[in-house]
Amino acid sequence: MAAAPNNAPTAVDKEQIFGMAEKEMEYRVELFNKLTHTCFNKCVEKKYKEAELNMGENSCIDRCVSKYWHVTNLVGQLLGAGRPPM
Amino acid sequence: MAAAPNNAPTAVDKEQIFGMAEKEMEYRVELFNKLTHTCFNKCVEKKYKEAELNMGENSCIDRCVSKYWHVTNLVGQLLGAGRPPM
Amino acid sequence: MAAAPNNAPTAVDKEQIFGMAEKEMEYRVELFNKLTHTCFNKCVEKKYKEAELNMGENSCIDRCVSKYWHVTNLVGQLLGAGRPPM
Amino acid sequence: DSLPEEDKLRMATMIDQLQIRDSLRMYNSLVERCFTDCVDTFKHKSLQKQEETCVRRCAEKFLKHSMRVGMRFAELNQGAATQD
Amino acid sequence: DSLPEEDKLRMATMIDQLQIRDSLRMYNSLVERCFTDCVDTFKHKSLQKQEETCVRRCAEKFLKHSMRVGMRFAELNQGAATQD
Amino acid sequence: DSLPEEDKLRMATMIDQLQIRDSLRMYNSLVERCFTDCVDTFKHKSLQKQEETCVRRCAEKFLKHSMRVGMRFAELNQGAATQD
Repeated sequence: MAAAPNNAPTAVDKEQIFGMAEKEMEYRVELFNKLTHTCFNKCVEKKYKEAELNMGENSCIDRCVSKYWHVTNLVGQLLGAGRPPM
Repeated sequence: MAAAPNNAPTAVDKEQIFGMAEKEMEYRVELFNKLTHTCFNKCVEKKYKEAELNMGENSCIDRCVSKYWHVTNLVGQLLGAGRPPM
Repeated sequence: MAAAPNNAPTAVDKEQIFGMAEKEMEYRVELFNKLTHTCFNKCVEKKYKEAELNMGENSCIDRCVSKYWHVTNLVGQLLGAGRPPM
Repeated sequence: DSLPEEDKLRMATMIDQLQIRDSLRMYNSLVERCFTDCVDTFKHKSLQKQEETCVRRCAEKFLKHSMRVGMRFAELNQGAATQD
Repeated sequence: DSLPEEDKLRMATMIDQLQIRDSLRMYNSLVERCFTDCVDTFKHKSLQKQEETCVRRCAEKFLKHSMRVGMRFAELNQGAATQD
Repeated sequence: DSLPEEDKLRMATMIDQLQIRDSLRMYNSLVERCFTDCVDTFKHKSLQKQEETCVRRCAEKFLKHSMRVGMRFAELNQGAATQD
Protein backbone atom coordinates (compact mmCIF):
# COMPACT_ATOMS: atom_id res chain seq x y z
CA MET A 1 0.00 0.00 0.00
CA ALA A 2 2.05 3.02 1.16
CA ALA A 3 5.42 2.67 -0.57
CA ALA A 4 8.42 3.49 1.56
CA PRO A 5 10.83 6.01 0.02
CA ASN A 6 13.63 3.43 -0.02
CA ASN A 7 13.54 -0.34 -0.33
CA ALA A 8 13.81 -1.24 3.34
CA PRO A 9 10.36 -2.01 4.77
CA THR A 10 9.28 0.29 7.59
CA ALA A 11 7.95 -0.96 10.91
CA VAL A 12 4.38 -0.33 9.73
CA ASP A 13 4.99 -2.22 6.46
CA LYS A 14 6.26 -5.15 8.47
CA GLU A 15 3.19 -5.07 10.71
CA GLN A 16 1.08 -5.29 7.56
CA ILE A 17 3.03 -8.20 6.14
CA PHE A 18 2.95 -10.18 9.36
CA GLY A 19 -0.67 -9.22 9.95
CA MET A 20 -1.69 -10.45 6.49
CA ALA A 21 0.17 -13.74 6.94
CA GLU A 22 -1.53 -14.20 10.30
CA LYS A 23 -5.03 -13.52 8.91
CA GLU A 24 -4.39 -15.92 6.04
CA MET A 25 -3.38 -18.67 8.44
CA GLU A 26 -6.32 -17.98 10.73
CA TYR A 27 -8.60 -18.24 7.70
CA ARG A 28 -7.22 -21.66 6.72
CA VAL A 29 -7.51 -22.97 10.26
CA GLU A 30 -11.10 -21.74 10.49
CA LEU A 31 -11.93 -23.26 7.10
CA PHE A 32 -10.51 -26.60 8.21
CA ASN A 33 -12.39 -26.47 11.52
CA LYS A 34 -15.73 -25.62 9.92
CA LEU A 35 -15.23 -28.32 7.28
CA THR A 36 -14.37 -30.88 9.97
CA HIS A 37 -17.37 -30.06 12.14
CA THR A 38 -19.80 -29.82 9.22
CA CYS A 39 -18.77 -33.17 7.73
CA PHE A 40 -18.83 -34.82 11.16
CA ASN A 41 -22.42 -33.61 11.55
CA LYS A 42 -23.39 -34.79 8.07
CA CYS A 43 -21.63 -38.18 8.06
CA VAL A 44 -21.00 -39.64 11.50
CA GLU A 45 -23.47 -41.62 13.57
CA LYS A 46 -23.84 -39.86 16.96
CA LYS A 47 -24.84 -42.75 19.18
CA TYR A 48 -21.18 -43.80 19.35
CA LYS A 49 -21.83 -47.53 19.42
CA GLU A 50 -18.21 -48.01 18.46
CA ALA A 51 -15.02 -45.97 18.32
CA GLU A 52 -14.28 -46.82 14.68
CA LEU A 53 -15.54 -45.08 11.56
CA ASN A 54 -17.34 -47.64 9.43
CA MET A 55 -17.09 -47.92 5.63
CA GLY A 56 -20.21 -45.89 4.97
CA GLU A 57 -18.98 -43.10 7.22
CA ASN A 58 -15.55 -43.10 5.62
CA SER A 59 -16.85 -42.78 2.09
CA CYS A 60 -19.33 -40.12 3.20
CA ILE A 61 -16.45 -38.14 4.73
CA ASP A 62 -14.38 -38.31 1.54
CA ARG A 63 -17.26 -37.08 -0.58
CA CYS A 64 -18.21 -34.44 1.97
CA VAL A 65 -14.70 -32.94 1.92
CA SER A 66 -14.73 -32.97 -1.87
CA LYS A 67 -18.12 -31.25 -2.05
CA TYR A 68 -17.16 -28.72 0.61
CA TRP A 69 -14.11 -27.87 -1.49
CA HIS A 70 -16.33 -27.31 -4.53
CA VAL A 71 -18.69 -25.09 -2.57
CA THR A 72 -15.73 -23.07 -1.27
CA ASN A 73 -14.52 -22.50 -4.82
CA LEU A 74 -18.00 -21.71 -6.10
CA VAL A 75 -18.70 -19.14 -3.40
CA GLY A 76 -15.21 -17.70 -3.94
CA GLN A 77 -16.04 -17.16 -7.62
CA LEU A 78 -19.36 -15.52 -6.73
CA LEU A 79 -17.61 -13.17 -4.32
CA GLY A 80 -15.19 -12.35 -7.13
CA ALA A 81 -12.12 -13.27 -5.14
CA GLY A 82 -9.15 -13.25 -7.48
CA ARG A 83 -7.08 -15.67 -5.50
CA PRO A 84 -7.66 -19.38 -4.81
CA PRO A 85 -9.80 -19.64 -1.68
CA MET A 86 -8.18 -22.76 -0.22
CA MET B 1 -5.70 4.37 34.27
CA ALA B 2 -2.08 4.84 35.40
CA ALA B 3 -1.32 8.52 34.78
CA ALA B 4 2.04 9.26 33.24
CA PRO B 5 4.11 11.85 35.11
CA ASN B 6 4.09 14.14 32.05
CA ASN B 7 1.57 14.53 29.26
CA ALA B 8 3.20 12.30 26.65
CA PRO B 9 1.57 8.86 26.65
CA THR B 10 3.91 5.98 27.48
CA ALA B 11 4.24 2.87 25.35
CA VAL B 12 1.95 0.99 27.73
CA ASP B 13 -0.67 3.77 27.64
CA LYS B 14 -0.63 3.57 23.86
CA GLU B 15 -1.05 -0.20 23.96
CA GLN B 16 -4.13 0.35 26.11
CA ILE B 17 -5.60 2.97 23.79
CA PHE B 18 -5.07 0.90 20.67
CA GLY B 19 -6.20 -2.24 22.48
CA MET B 20 -9.45 -0.57 23.57
CA ALA B 21 -10.14 0.73 20.07
CA GLU B 22 -9.51 -2.74 18.69
CA LYS B 23 -11.85 -4.44 21.20
CA GLU B 24 -14.55 -1.86 20.47
CA MET B 25 -14.34 -2.54 16.73
CA GLU B 26 -14.29 -6.30 17.25
CA TYR B 27 -17.42 -5.93 19.37
CA ARG B 28 -19.27 -4.00 16.66
CA VAL B 29 -18.27 -6.49 13.98
CA GLU B 30 -19.42 -9.39 16.16
CA LEU B 31 -22.71 -7.61 16.93
CA PHE B 32 -23.32 -7.06 13.22
CA ASN B 33 -22.47 -10.68 12.39
CA LYS B 34 -24.73 -12.13 15.08
CA LEU B 35 -27.55 -9.80 14.05
CA THR B 36 -27.13 -10.78 10.40
CA HIS B 37 -27.12 -14.51 11.08
CA THR B 38 -29.97 -14.38 13.60
CA CYS B 39 -32.26 -12.37 11.31
CA PHE B 40 -31.40 -14.59 8.34
CA ASN B 41 -32.48 -17.60 10.42
CA LYS B 42 -35.68 -15.88 11.56
CA CYS B 43 -36.77 -14.32 8.24
CA VAL B 44 -35.38 -16.06 5.17
CA GLU B 45 -36.84 -19.14 3.51
CA LYS B 46 -34.08 -21.80 3.36
CA LYS B 47 -35.19 -23.81 0.34
CA TYR B 48 -33.67 -21.16 -1.91
CA LYS B 49 -36.29 -21.41 -4.65
CA GLU B 50 -35.05 -18.05 -5.90
CA ALA B 51 -32.07 -15.75 -5.38
CA GLU B 52 -34.19 -12.68 -4.53
CA LEU B 53 -35.58 -11.66 -1.17
CA ASN B 54 -39.35 -11.36 -1.48
CA MET B 55 -41.49 -8.61 0.08
CA GLY B 56 -42.38 -10.62 3.15
CA GLU B 57 -38.73 -11.44 3.80
CA ASN B 58 -37.68 -7.83 3.33
CA SER B 59 -40.20 -6.45 5.80
CA CYS B 60 -39.36 -9.22 8.26
CA ILE B 61 -35.65 -8.27 8.02
CA ASP B 62 -36.36 -4.58 8.68
CA ARG B 63 -38.41 -5.38 11.77
CA CYS B 64 -35.92 -8.00 12.93
CA VAL B 65 -33.05 -5.47 12.84
CA SER B 66 -35.18 -2.94 14.70
CA LYS B 67 -36.15 -5.45 17.39
CA TYR B 68 -32.58 -6.71 17.73
CA TRP B 69 -31.51 -3.13 18.30
CA HIS B 70 -34.11 -2.76 21.05
CA VAL B 71 -33.00 -5.99 22.72
CA THR B 72 -29.37 -4.82 22.58
CA ASN B 73 -30.32 -1.58 24.31
CA LEU B 74 -32.52 -3.35 26.85
CA VAL B 75 -29.84 -5.87 27.81
CA GLY B 76 -27.29 -3.04 27.92
CA GLN B 77 -29.48 -1.23 30.48
CA LEU B 78 -29.86 -4.40 32.53
CA LEU B 79 -26.10 -4.89 32.56
CA GLY B 80 -25.78 -1.30 33.70
CA ALA B 81 -23.53 -0.26 30.87
CA GLY B 82 -23.08 3.50 31.00
CA ARG B 83 -22.38 3.90 27.32
CA PRO B 84 -24.60 3.30 24.28
CA PRO B 85 -24.26 -0.37 23.32
CA MET B 86 -24.38 0.06 19.52
CA MET C 1 13.04 -23.34 22.58
CA ALA C 2 15.98 -21.29 21.22
CA ALA C 3 18.21 -20.63 24.21
CA ALA C 4 19.62 -17.14 24.43
CA PRO C 5 23.42 -16.96 24.79
CA ASN C 6 23.08 -15.17 28.15
CA ASN C 7 20.35 -15.27 30.77
CA ALA C 8 18.45 -12.15 29.73
CA PRO C 9 15.41 -13.12 27.63
CA THR C 10 15.45 -11.74 24.09
CA ALA C 11 12.53 -9.84 22.54
CA VAL C 12 11.42 -12.99 20.74
CA ASP C 13 11.57 -15.06 23.95
CA LYS C 14 9.40 -12.48 25.65
CA GLU C 15 6.89 -12.59 22.81
CA GLN C 16 6.69 -16.35 23.31
CA ILE C 17 6.19 -16.07 27.05
CA PHE C 18 3.49 -13.43 26.76
CA GLY C 19 1.93 -15.25 23.82
CA MET C 20 1.72 -18.51 25.78
CA ALA C 21 0.19 -16.77 28.78
CA GLU C 22 -2.35 -15.11 26.50
CA LYS C 23 -3.32 -18.41 24.79
CA GLU C 24 -3.67 -20.09 28.17
CA MET C 25 -6.03 -17.38 29.41
CA GLU C 26 -8.02 -17.42 26.18
CA TYR C 27 -8.39 -21.17 26.58
CA ARG C 28 -9.75 -20.85 30.11
CA VAL C 29 -12.20 -18.13 29.11
CA GLU C 30 -13.40 -20.23 26.17
CA LEU C 31 -13.76 -23.30 28.39
CA PHE C 32 -15.82 -21.31 30.87
CA ASN C 33 -18.01 -19.86 28.12
CA LYS C 34 -18.68 -23.22 26.49
CA LEU C 35 -19.42 -24.78 29.86
CA THR C 36 -21.81 -21.96 30.73
CA HIS C 37 -23.72 -22.14 27.45
CA THR C 38 -23.84 -25.94 27.38
CA CYS C 39 -25.17 -26.25 30.94
CA PHE C 40 -27.69 -23.46 30.32
CA ASN C 41 -28.98 -25.43 27.33
CA LYS C 42 -29.11 -28.69 29.30
CA CYS C 43 -30.61 -27.36 32.56
CA VAL C 44 -32.60 -24.15 32.19
CA GLU C 45 -36.23 -23.89 31.13
CA LYS C 46 -36.39 -21.58 28.08
CA LYS C 47 -39.91 -20.20 28.37
CA TYR C 48 -38.67 -17.78 31.02
CA LYS C 49 -41.81 -17.84 33.13
CA GLU C 50 -39.76 -16.36 35.93
CA ALA C 51 -36.40 -14.66 36.39
CA GLU C 52 -35.26 -17.02 39.17
CA LEU C 53 -33.54 -20.37 38.84
CA ASN C 54 -35.66 -22.96 40.63
CA MET C 55 -34.30 -25.79 42.82
CA GLY C 56 -34.33 -28.36 40.03
CA GLU C 57 -32.42 -26.04 37.73
CA ASN C 58 -29.88 -25.20 40.43
CA SER C 59 -29.09 -28.82 41.23
CA CYS C 60 -28.94 -29.65 37.53
CA ILE C 61 -26.40 -26.82 37.03
CA ASP C 62 -24.18 -28.06 39.87
CA ARG C 63 -24.13 -31.59 38.48
CA CYS C 64 -23.67 -30.35 34.94
CA VAL C 65 -20.55 -28.34 35.91
CA SER C 66 -19.18 -31.35 37.77
CA LYS C 67 -19.78 -33.69 34.83
CA TYR C 68 -18.35 -31.20 32.34
CA TRP C 69 -15.22 -31.06 34.49
CA HIS C 70 -14.96 -34.84 34.39
CA VAL C 71 -15.37 -34.91 30.62
CA THR C 72 -12.69 -32.22 30.26
CA ASN C 73 -10.28 -34.34 32.31
CA LEU C 74 -11.19 -37.52 30.48
CA VAL C 75 -10.69 -36.00 27.04
CA GLY C 76 -7.46 -34.40 28.26
CA GLN C 77 -6.18 -37.85 29.25
CA LEU C 78 -7.17 -39.29 25.87
CA LEU C 79 -5.33 -36.49 24.09
CA GLY C 80 -2.35 -37.30 26.27
CA ALA C 81 -1.98 -33.80 27.63
CA GLY C 82 0.58 -33.85 30.39
CA ARG C 83 -0.76 -30.82 32.22
CA PRO C 84 -4.06 -30.32 34.05
CA PRO C 85 -6.67 -29.21 31.49
CA MET C 86 -8.61 -26.75 33.70
CA ASP D 1 7.19 -12.78 40.56
CA SER D 2 10.66 -12.01 39.33
CA LEU D 3 9.34 -10.10 36.31
CA PRO D 4 10.64 -6.54 35.88
CA GLU D 5 8.12 -3.73 36.49
CA GLU D 6 7.59 -3.07 32.79
CA ASP D 7 6.64 -6.69 32.11
CA LYS D 8 4.29 -6.83 35.10
CA LEU D 9 2.51 -3.77 33.74
CA ARG D 10 2.31 -5.35 30.31
CA MET D 11 0.88 -8.56 31.76
CA ALA D 12 -1.72 -6.58 33.73
CA THR D 13 -2.69 -4.67 30.58
CA MET D 14 -3.09 -7.95 28.70
CA ILE D 15 -5.36 -9.36 31.40
CA ASP D 16 -7.44 -6.16 31.42
CA GLN D 17 -7.87 -6.31 27.67
CA LEU D 18 -8.87 -9.97 27.66
CA GLN D 19 -11.46 -9.20 30.33
CA ILE D 20 -12.87 -6.31 28.31
CA ARG D 21 -13.07 -8.52 25.22
CA ASP D 22 -14.70 -11.26 27.26
CA SER D 23 -17.37 -8.94 28.71
CA LEU D 24 -18.20 -7.57 25.28
CA ARG D 25 -18.50 -11.09 23.87
CA MET D 26 -20.67 -12.15 26.78
CA TYR D 27 -22.89 -9.13 26.15
CA ASN D 28 -23.19 -10.01 22.44
CA SER D 29 -24.01 -13.64 23.10
CA LEU D 30 -26.53 -12.77 25.81
CA VAL D 31 -28.36 -10.49 23.37
CA GLU D 32 -28.30 -13.17 20.68
CA ARG D 33 -29.58 -15.88 23.01
CA CYS D 34 -32.41 -13.86 24.55
CA PHE D 35 -33.45 -12.44 21.19
CA THR D 36 -33.52 -15.92 19.65
CA ASP D 37 -35.50 -17.40 22.55
CA CYS D 38 -37.94 -14.50 23.05
CA VAL D 39 -38.63 -12.82 19.70
CA ASP D 40 -40.48 -14.80 17.06
CA THR D 41 -43.04 -12.58 15.39
CA PHE D 42 -42.19 -9.73 13.08
CA LYS D 43 -45.46 -7.88 12.63
CA HIS D 44 -44.14 -4.81 14.46
CA LYS D 45 -40.97 -2.75 14.46
CA SER D 46 -40.87 -2.39 18.23
CA LEU D 47 -40.53 -4.92 21.01
CA GLN D 48 -43.92 -6.09 22.35
CA LYS D 49 -44.60 -6.07 26.08
CA GLN D 50 -44.43 -9.84 26.55
CA GLU D 51 -41.25 -10.02 24.47
CA GLU D 52 -39.64 -7.39 26.68
CA THR D 53 -40.64 -9.30 29.82
CA CYS D 54 -39.20 -12.47 28.31
CA VAL D 55 -35.89 -10.75 27.45
CA ARG D 56 -35.58 -9.28 30.96
CA ARG D 57 -36.14 -12.67 32.60
CA CYS D 58 -33.86 -14.42 30.12
CA ALA D 59 -30.99 -11.99 30.79
CA GLU D 60 -31.48 -12.12 34.55
CA LYS D 61 -31.69 -15.90 34.55
CA PHE D 62 -28.61 -16.25 32.39
CA LEU D 63 -26.58 -13.94 34.63
CA LYS D 64 -27.61 -15.87 37.75
CA HIS D 65 -26.77 -19.11 35.98
CA SER D 66 -23.41 -17.73 34.92
CA MET D 67 -22.54 -16.67 38.48
CA ARG D 68 -23.46 -20.10 39.83
CA VAL D 69 -21.35 -21.83 37.20
CA GLY D 70 -18.47 -19.48 38.08
CA MET D 71 -18.66 -20.47 41.76
CA ARG D 72 -18.78 -24.22 41.07
CA PHE D 73 -16.01 -23.89 38.53
CA ALA D 74 -13.80 -22.03 41.02
CA GLU D 75 -14.40 -24.74 43.64
CA LEU D 76 -13.37 -27.47 41.20
CA ASN D 77 -10.28 -25.53 40.16
CA GLN D 78 -9.33 -25.04 43.80
CA GLY D 79 -9.87 -28.72 44.57
CA ALA D 80 -7.69 -29.64 41.61
CA ALA D 81 -5.00 -27.20 42.77
CA THR D 82 -4.87 -28.59 46.31
CA GLN D 83 -4.64 -32.15 44.99
CA ASP D 84 -1.27 -31.26 43.45
CA ASP E 1 -7.57 13.98 15.47
CA SER E 2 -4.59 15.09 17.46
CA LEU E 3 -2.82 11.77 16.96
CA PRO E 4 0.70 11.93 15.52
CA GLU E 5 1.15 10.67 11.94
CA GLU E 6 2.69 7.39 13.04
CA ASP E 7 -0.27 6.55 15.27
CA LYS E 8 -2.81 7.46 12.57
CA LEU E 9 -1.05 5.09 10.23
CA ARG E 10 -1.06 2.38 12.87
CA MET E 11 -4.77 2.89 13.50
CA ALA E 12 -5.50 2.71 9.76
CA THR E 13 -3.48 -0.51 9.51
CA MET E 14 -5.43 -1.98 12.41
CA ILE E 15 -8.76 -1.14 10.77
CA ASP E 16 -7.58 -2.64 7.46
CA GLN E 17 -6.55 -5.83 9.17
CA LEU E 18 -9.81 -6.19 11.08
CA GLN E 19 -11.69 -5.73 7.81
CA ILE E 20 -9.62 -8.38 6.10
CA ARG E 21 -10.22 -10.77 8.99
CA ASP E 22 -13.91 -9.96 8.91
CA SER E 23 -14.24 -10.61 5.15
CA LEU E 24 -12.43 -13.93 5.46
CA ARG E 25 -14.68 -14.96 8.34
CA MET E 26 -17.77 -13.92 6.41
CA TYR E 27 -16.55 -15.98 3.47
CA ASN E 28 -16.01 -19.03 5.72
CA SER E 29 -19.40 -18.75 7.37
CA LEU E 30 -21.18 -18.20 4.05
CA VAL E 31 -19.63 -21.41 2.70
CA GLU E 32 -20.58 -23.31 5.86
CA ARG E 33 -24.16 -22.05 5.81
CA CYS E 34 -24.85 -22.71 2.12
CA PHE E 35 -23.14 -26.10 2.27
CA THR E 36 -25.19 -27.11 5.31
CA ASP E 37 -28.47 -25.90 3.78
CA CYS E 38 -27.89 -27.22 0.23
CA VAL E 39 -25.81 -30.40 0.37
CA ASP E 40 -27.33 -33.46 1.99
CA THR E 41 -26.54 -36.50 -0.11
CA PHE E 42 -23.10 -38.03 -0.42
CA LYS E 43 -23.42 -40.51 -3.24
CA HIS E 44 -21.09 -38.50 -5.47
CA LYS E 45 -17.79 -36.71 -5.10
CA SER E 46 -18.83 -33.70 -7.16
CA LEU E 47 -21.53 -31.13 -6.63
CA GLN E 48 -24.80 -32.04 -8.38
CA LYS E 49 -26.55 -29.53 -10.63
CA GLN E 50 -29.41 -28.77 -8.21
CA GLU E 51 -26.97 -28.45 -5.31
CA GLU E 52 -24.93 -25.92 -7.27
CA THR E 53 -28.06 -23.92 -8.10
CA CYS E 54 -29.04 -24.00 -4.44
CA VAL E 55 -25.59 -22.78 -3.32
CA ARG E 56 -25.63 -19.93 -5.85
CA ARG E 57 -29.05 -18.72 -4.70
CA CYS E 58 -28.13 -19.16 -1.04
CA ALA E 59 -24.96 -17.07 -1.41
CA GLU E 60 -26.74 -14.38 -3.44
CA LYS E 61 -29.65 -14.23 -1.02
CA PHE E 62 -27.37 -14.03 1.98
CA LEU E 63 -25.35 -11.19 0.46
CA LYS E 64 -28.52 -9.22 -0.35
CA HIS E 65 -29.76 -9.87 3.16
CA SER E 66 -26.46 -8.76 4.61
CA MET E 67 -26.52 -5.49 2.65
CA ARG E 68 -30.07 -4.74 3.75
CA VAL E 69 -29.17 -5.42 7.38
CA GLY E 70 -26.16 -3.12 6.97
CA MET E 71 -28.36 -0.26 5.74
CA ARG E 72 -30.92 -0.62 8.52
CA PHE E 73 -28.17 -0.95 11.09
CA ALA E 74 -26.48 2.24 9.84
CA GLU E 75 -29.80 4.14 10.05
CA LEU E 76 -30.34 3.04 13.63
CA ASN E 77 -26.76 3.95 14.57
CA GLN E 78 -27.24 7.37 12.97
CA GLY E 79 -30.55 7.89 14.74
CA ALA E 80 -28.94 6.96 18.03
CA ALA E 81 -26.07 9.37 17.34
CA THR E 82 -28.38 12.33 16.58
CA GLN E 83 -30.39 11.64 19.73
CA ASP E 84 -27.32 12.43 21.80
CA ASP F 1 13.12 -16.77 1.65
CA SER F 2 14.84 -13.43 1.61
CA LEU F 3 13.59 -12.52 5.07
CA PRO F 4 16.25 -11.53 7.62
CA GLU F 5 16.88 -13.99 10.45
CA GLU F 6 14.97 -11.96 12.99
CA ASP F 7 11.84 -11.95 10.83
CA LYS F 8 12.05 -15.68 10.13
CA LEU F 9 12.19 -16.28 13.85
CA ARG F 10 9.20 -14.02 14.39
CA MET F 11 7.24 -15.83 11.68
CA ALA F 12 8.06 -19.21 13.22
CA THR F 13 6.94 -17.95 16.62
CA MET F 14 3.67 -16.73 15.12
CA ILE F 15 3.02 -20.13 13.51
CA ASP F 16 3.81 -21.91 16.79
CA GLN F 17 1.40 -19.68 18.68
CA LEU F 18 -1.41 -20.15 16.17
CA GLN F 19 -0.94 -23.92 16.41
CA ILE F 20 -1.08 -23.79 20.19
CA ARG F 21 -4.25 -21.71 20.05
CA ASP F 22 -5.72 -24.07 17.49
CA SER F 23 -5.01 -27.19 19.58
CA LEU F 24 -6.54 -25.59 22.66
CA ARG F 25 -9.65 -24.61 20.70
CA MET F 26 -9.91 -28.08 19.22
CA TYR F 27 -9.68 -29.53 22.72
CA ASN F 28 -12.43 -27.19 23.96
CA SER F 29 -14.76 -27.96 21.08
CA LEU F 30 -14.15 -31.71 21.36
CA VAL F 31 -15.13 -31.59 25.04
CA GLU F 32 -18.23 -29.55 24.22
CA ARG F 33 -19.32 -31.86 21.42
CA CYS F 34 -18.82 -35.14 23.30
CA PHE F 35 -20.41 -33.74 26.46
CA THR F 36 -23.43 -32.51 24.50
CA ASP F 37 -23.84 -35.80 22.63
CA CYS F 38 -23.18 -38.14 25.57
CA VAL F 39 -24.40 -36.54 28.80
CA ASP F 40 -28.11 -35.97 29.22
CA THR F 41 -29.13 -36.91 32.73
CA PHE F 42 -28.19 -34.96 35.80
CA LYS F 43 -29.16 -37.19 38.69
CA HIS F 44 -25.53 -37.67 39.73
CA LYS F 45 -22.48 -35.49 40.18
CA SER F 46 -20.10 -37.97 38.57
CA LEU F 47 -19.94 -39.40 35.09
CA GLN F 48 -21.82 -42.70 34.75
CA LYS F 49 -20.11 -45.72 33.20
CA GLN F 50 -22.06 -45.63 29.92
CA GLU F 51 -21.52 -41.87 29.62
CA GLU F 52 -17.79 -42.36 30.02
CA THR F 53 -17.77 -45.07 27.34
CA CYS F 54 -19.73 -42.77 25.05
CA VAL F 55 -17.28 -39.87 25.61
CA ARG F 56 -14.27 -42.12 24.91
CA ARG F 57 -15.76 -43.37 21.66
CA CYS F 58 -16.91 -39.90 20.65
CA ALA F 59 -13.44 -38.40 21.18
CA GLU F 60 -11.70 -41.27 19.41
CA LYS F 61 -14.13 -41.17 16.51
CA PHE F 62 -13.80 -37.41 16.15
CA LEU F 63 -10.01 -37.60 16.12
CA LYS F 64 -10.04 -40.31 13.45
CA HIS F 65 -12.52 -38.25 11.46
CA SER F 66 -10.36 -35.17 11.83
CA MET F 67 -7.26 -37.00 10.58
CA ARG F 68 -9.12 -38.34 7.57
CA VAL F 69 -10.46 -34.88 6.72
CA GLY F 70 -6.91 -33.54 7.06
CA MET F 71 -5.57 -36.07 4.54
CA ARG F 72 -8.32 -35.42 1.98
CA PHE F 73 -7.96 -31.68 2.47
CA ALA F 74 -4.18 -31.87 1.88
CA GLU F 75 -4.74 -33.88 -1.33
CA LEU F 76 -7.17 -31.29 -2.65
CA ASN F 77 -4.82 -28.44 -1.75
CA GLN F 78 -1.97 -30.23 -3.52
CA GLY F 79 -4.12 -30.91 -6.58
CA ALA F 80 -5.09 -27.24 -6.69
CA ALA F 81 -1.45 -26.21 -6.36
CA THR F 82 -0.28 -28.42 -9.25
CA GLN F 83 -3.08 -27.13 -11.47
CA ASP F 84 -1.53 -23.65 -11.27
